[in-house]
Amino acid sequence: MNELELEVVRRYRGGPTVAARLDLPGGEGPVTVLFGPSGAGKTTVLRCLAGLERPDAGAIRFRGETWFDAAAGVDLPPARRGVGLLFQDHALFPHLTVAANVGYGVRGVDRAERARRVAEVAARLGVEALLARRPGQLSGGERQRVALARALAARPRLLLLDEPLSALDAPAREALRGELRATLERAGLPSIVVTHDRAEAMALGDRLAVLAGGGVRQVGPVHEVFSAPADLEVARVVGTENVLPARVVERRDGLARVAVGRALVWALDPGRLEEAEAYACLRAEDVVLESSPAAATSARNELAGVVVATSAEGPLVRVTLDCGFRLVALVTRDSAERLGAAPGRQLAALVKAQAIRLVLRPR
Amino acid sequence: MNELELEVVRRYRGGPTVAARLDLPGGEGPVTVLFGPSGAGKTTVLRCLAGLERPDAGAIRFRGETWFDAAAGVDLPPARRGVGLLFQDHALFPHLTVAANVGYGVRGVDRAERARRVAEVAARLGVEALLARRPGQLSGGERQRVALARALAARPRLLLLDEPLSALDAPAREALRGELRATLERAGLPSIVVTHDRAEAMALGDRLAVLAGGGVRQVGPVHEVFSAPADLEVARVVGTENVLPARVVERRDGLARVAVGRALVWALDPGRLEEAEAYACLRAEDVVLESSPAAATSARNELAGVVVATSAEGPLVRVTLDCGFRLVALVTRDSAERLGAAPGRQLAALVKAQAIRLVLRPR
Amino acid sequence: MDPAALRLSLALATLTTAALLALGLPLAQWLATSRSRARPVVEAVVALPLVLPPTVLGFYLLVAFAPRAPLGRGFAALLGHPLAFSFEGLLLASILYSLPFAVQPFAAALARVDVRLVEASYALGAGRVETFLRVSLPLARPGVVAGAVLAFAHTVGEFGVVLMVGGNVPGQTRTLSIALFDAVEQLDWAAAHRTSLVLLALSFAALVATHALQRRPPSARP
Amino acid sequence: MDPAALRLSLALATLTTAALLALGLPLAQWLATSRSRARPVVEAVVALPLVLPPTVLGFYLLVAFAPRAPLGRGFAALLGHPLAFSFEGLLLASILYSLPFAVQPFAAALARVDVRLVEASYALGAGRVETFLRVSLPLARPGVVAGAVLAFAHTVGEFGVVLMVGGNVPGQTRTLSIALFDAVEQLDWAAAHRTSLVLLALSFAALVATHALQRRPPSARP
Amino acid sequence: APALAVAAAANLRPALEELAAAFQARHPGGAVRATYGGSGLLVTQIASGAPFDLFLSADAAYPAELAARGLADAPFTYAVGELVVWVPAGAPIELERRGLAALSDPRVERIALPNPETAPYGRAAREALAAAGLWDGLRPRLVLGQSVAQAASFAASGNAQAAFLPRSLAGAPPLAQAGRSWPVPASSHAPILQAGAVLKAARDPAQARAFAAFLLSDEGRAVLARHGYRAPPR
Ligand SMILES: Nc1ncnc2c1ncn2[C@@H]1O[C@H](COP(=O)(O)OP(=O)(O)OP(=O)(O)O)[C@@H](O)[C@H]1O
Ligand SMILES: Nc1ncnc2c1ncn2[C@@H]1O[C@H](COP(=O)(O)OP(=O)(O)OP(=O)(O)O)[C@@H](O)[C@H]1O
Ligand code: MOO
Ligand SMILES: [Mg+2]
Ligand SMILES: [Mg+2]
Repeated sequence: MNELELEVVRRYRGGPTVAARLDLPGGEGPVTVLFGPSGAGKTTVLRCLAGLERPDAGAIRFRGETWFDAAAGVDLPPARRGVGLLFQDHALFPHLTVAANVGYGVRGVDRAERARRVAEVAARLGVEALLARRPGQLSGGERQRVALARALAARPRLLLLDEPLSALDAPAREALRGELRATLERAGLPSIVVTHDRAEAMALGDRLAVLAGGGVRQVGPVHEVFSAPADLEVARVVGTENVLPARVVERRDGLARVAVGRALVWALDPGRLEEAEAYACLRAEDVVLESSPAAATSARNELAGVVVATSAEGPLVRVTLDCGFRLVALVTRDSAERLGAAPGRQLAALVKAQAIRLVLRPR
Repeated sequence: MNELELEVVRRYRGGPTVAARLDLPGGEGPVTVLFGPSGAGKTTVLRCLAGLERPDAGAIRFRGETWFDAAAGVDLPPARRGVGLLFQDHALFPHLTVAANVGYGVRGVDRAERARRVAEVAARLGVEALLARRPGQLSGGERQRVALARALAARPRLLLLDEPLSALDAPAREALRGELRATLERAGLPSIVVTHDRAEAMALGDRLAVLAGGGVRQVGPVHEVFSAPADLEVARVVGTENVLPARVVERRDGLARVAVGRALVWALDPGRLEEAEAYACLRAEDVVLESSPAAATSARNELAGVVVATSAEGPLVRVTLDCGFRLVALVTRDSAERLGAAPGRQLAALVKAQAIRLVLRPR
Repeated sequence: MDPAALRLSLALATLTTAALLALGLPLAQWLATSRSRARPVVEAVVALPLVLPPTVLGFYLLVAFAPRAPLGRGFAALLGHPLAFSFEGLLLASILYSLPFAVQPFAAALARVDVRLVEASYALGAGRVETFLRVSLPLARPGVVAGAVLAFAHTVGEFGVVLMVGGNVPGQTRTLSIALFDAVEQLDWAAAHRTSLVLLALSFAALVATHALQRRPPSARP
Repeated sequence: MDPAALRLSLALATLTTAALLALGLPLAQWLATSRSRARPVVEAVVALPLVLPPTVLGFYLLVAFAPRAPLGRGFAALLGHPLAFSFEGLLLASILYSLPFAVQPFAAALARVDVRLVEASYALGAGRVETFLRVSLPLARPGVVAGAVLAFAHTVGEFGVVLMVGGNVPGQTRTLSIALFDAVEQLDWAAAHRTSLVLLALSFAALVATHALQRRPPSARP
Repeated sequence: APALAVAAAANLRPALEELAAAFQARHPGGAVRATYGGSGLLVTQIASGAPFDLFLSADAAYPAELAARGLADAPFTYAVGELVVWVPAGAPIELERRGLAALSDPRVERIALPNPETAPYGRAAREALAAAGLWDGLRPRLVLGQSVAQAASFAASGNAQAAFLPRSLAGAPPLAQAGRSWPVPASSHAPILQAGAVLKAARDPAQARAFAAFLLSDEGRAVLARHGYRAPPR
């Protein structure tokens, strides 16, 4: 049985209809990323899950518990679903201090314990210094962090995050991303995260669900969906990226040696690498193909592979190599001709260590 | 005389002090991007400019007109400044339709003209279909577009945009970015745009002002600030990127031949290239250095250059080449040694056409 | 049922409500947004008529309206007749008496209007007045309507003040509430029941209409 | 100045306000959020006491309180004494009479509470009651305080209804407003002025305090 | 000419309607417009400049007070009021046998009377009760109306089981049908001398004096007598 079974139809009067079907098995990692263009219905799906929006048809079941069933007339109130929701636009309580906001959902414990939990979560999200302020006195990014702290402090059974990091700047986003993943892992919380950001999807997600054109188009492990989009629409939404499950085996001089399949590649050591789990991401655009081993270059990685498929994509050719794992390169049509890139052809793939981003998955 | 002269100090009771000094000359392109980490005071600066926040000290002058002068006790009300402000969190009027929101700031014209202008701006921003709705019925991205339309329709003298595109997904952001730049250009409007996104900064900005640690650290042409950060803090904020003014000279097979300084390089043709102005962006991480011309590779561009400087950055070495223009490459220490990268050394820089992003600047 | 009294009461209530909208809204806006130290004091002054028994307020108005008093003299010169026991005197008394009933809900609603929206309006070139009319007022509408209905209804039902300064002059100051009281005092309960019923039916219809018109903001969602 | 009357008026106003908070807030919340078709009708019923002249309301209460009437009989059995001319009767009358003064500002303020914040509370595991107490109510505070002050003040000043159902029994139903009226009628204007002054000073102090305490949301910014 | 504005004590209502009609029959164009109220309220309004021509009080003190303040001409007494105790029909109160003492019956839970501080009939009732030694004992059961009319409503609505009222009201519909009256001995209280005065502010003092004279005429006295007033001493 799936942990979460959702099939909803929500018709907006004078607006579009959002339909989505999403079955999430339990156990194989808690975080599902909901990816999709603006207006696809991501927020609508989260709100239906939280019980804030009543679907016009369908059913939602979580761990065998029926939360909603249009046919049976079941509609569990939000408070009884135990869902944590981080709103896209924060919705902090303006009349409460940050501390009281964060502590709002902490119930069934005494004052001291509540204060302790608030302090702990606040520290984790770097908002300790703001606890005495009110939401009106926070910057955009600070508000988002506080909203996140508030959702986490309530220790929900299912966490729904609507673009949790979108108001942060890049460094803060990257720092918090790891924190968030760690928090989600630690809590063992099944979570659904809406994001527009690929790195965020990789850092946070175990599964990726692509929502487009009024329905869920593909669900699967993050790297699978990124590396093998089911159709053109999904490909357009997720972009072209090699996302390879990787394991760090050695670290030296600021570089990390990473096992990808049977190959070993060098990548920049992003630091904080106590945990060895990662995705090695490299954009297909960044893979340089060569007919023969090159002269001295600054490209640190050279992978031998066999072309297994080619397909034209506008002015480019998408060349899929088998290097022990599947590697996609995008080259110009002209280059592909010069290299004779056709199935069966042996080629070398050059990749600079700096072009491989390691997206960590703290455990 | 500068078009805009701003020097403000804003002390938040129980909060930090934001100090900023920003002089913007007129004439050399209208858009200034304000870049900086969360909490740096970007929103505060915009609000002081708009007259919504009263600085504790300082003065603001626009085209010789004094908007604020703490010493002289001058504080022009917002409505008399003719400033268009796009709020980070939209602030759409919930009681008005989208059409009425967009038309709100259109004054001094008759109904028909107002309707025409609303329709025109709505069409430009792709919100025509939403005109009859109310803000409560829009998705996050739709709301941001409507807010943008509302600010533009008022035809202000100075436009202030607080993260105008942050709620959009990547494709919409990219599409709107060009639109926005075009609109700003067409209106000849001096604008200040807050953004966290480098591509956005390049696409939109003529000047970049970096706000960090309580003050403005560097102001200059976008490519200059990106390519030559004044200090480490600025470098940390802007990231490492080669941003080269470029001109498209030829287009073939989905590729574009671009003149960068005296060199010609190939890049992907991003389409919509009627206008020839662009920045060619390539990350220092994407530049492969070779000691000698390589065998057949899929890297389309090979640029000869002389090393002019090297500097260590953690596990990497920053190699600055003179290829007729300044090009920065980031290579591992190991590679730099093997290549003998030291001032005076001749090297070849390999860059895939796909690694060069052309950020268009419609005129 | 006394048609002249009904007409009089409706005219009085309508004019009082109109005057309170004209005077009360700017006052309420000031109360809602000012950070002046004088605000709590002004707020209390506005609320005073509330705690004064209507007859006491009426008594003091009576004293002030007396032809010998400065206020009474001034108005008498202006109107050509004394203020007390005239429609104009009643109107003035009603405005004073209903002031807090209108201004307090106005101010409470205006104080809750999101500053961001007001600022957005300023930034779009609207001045204070325009912003008030196009943003604050529509957003505060439920409170404004509530205040206006309160003031109107309160004036229709007002008794103590009218008893004191009215003098029960038919067509001038004999309002429906006084006519009703008369019927009750005459122990003419049948007439009292009849008049009350008409009053009730009329008011009820008006109230239902007002509240039904009071359109809710469209299914707002986050 | 009659200290017993002052005590009585304050007790009556306090108990009335407390009862209106207890009964009026849930009612107001229902009015503010319900999408039921019955809402405008209920809203109008609540507003009715407003348009009824207090003496008419008082008259009907007098009829209903009579020992022969069902209501009067029921209460007499419950209290051991008749409802008319007793403090309990006055309390009941005051609650009815001030209901709209409290409920309308309550409902207007509650209707303006941002749905998102209510939803955020639900999502954080709070039920309807908790959300009401911890989110809606604090956010609607200006309106709730305004309504409570209105109800309190209105009860202190109430005259017509008290006149009808009170019977001027010292310590039971002889409120300050009745005592004042008596002084005026005796042409003892000096005593009337004195009592009014005390009432005014007391009310004014209370009002200033309330409004000053009515802390504004902290310099909220976008 | 505008109608004659008369400010009249509430107890006069039944009588004055008839008097006005008779007066108008005699003096074509002599319309009378009466405003009824507690004497205390009326005198307050007059003192504040209310546009009345003639004041008919329920006592002698208020008109004297107005005259003393220079607001009215010399007062005239137009009637002597009679105080009765009214009880609902069938009430087992043995007024006829026991007099005022019958009011001590515990079934009389509430006794209504006009406020003795402001209404002359109330003052008389207090004197009568005090004379009978009942005032202190009955005090907790007394409920006060602001005027005689209000005391009458307390009784008529059934909330008071007995009421001190002017005979003019108790003897008129609907109280006359709903109960019975027992006259309080005139000796137990000071006579209720009802006086009136033409006001200085009167717009048509001649007409006011004419109406005052009519009250004192034989025809006027006859009407007043029919409504339960005794004639004032000449
Ligand atoms: N109350 C409403 N009435 C009408 N249409 C609505 C309403 N709420 C949402 N919609 C529409 O439903 C669609 C889905 O909205 P939703 O907010 O779920 O999108 P989203 O995927 O979260 O978008 P974004 O990334 O911009 O936040 C949008 O087209 C939106 O305009
Ligand atoms: N009303 C206030 N009271 C106290 N501190 C405030 C207030 N408003 C803003 N601040 C603080 O001032 C600093 C600058 O805020 P500002 O909103 O200008 O930052 P920002 O650069 O726009 O950040 P972001 O990118 O997160 O939107 C922040 O540290 C914020 O906490
Ligand atoms: O007629 Mo009176 O003055 O109410 O007793
Ligand atoms: Mg959304
Ligand atoms: Mg900001």
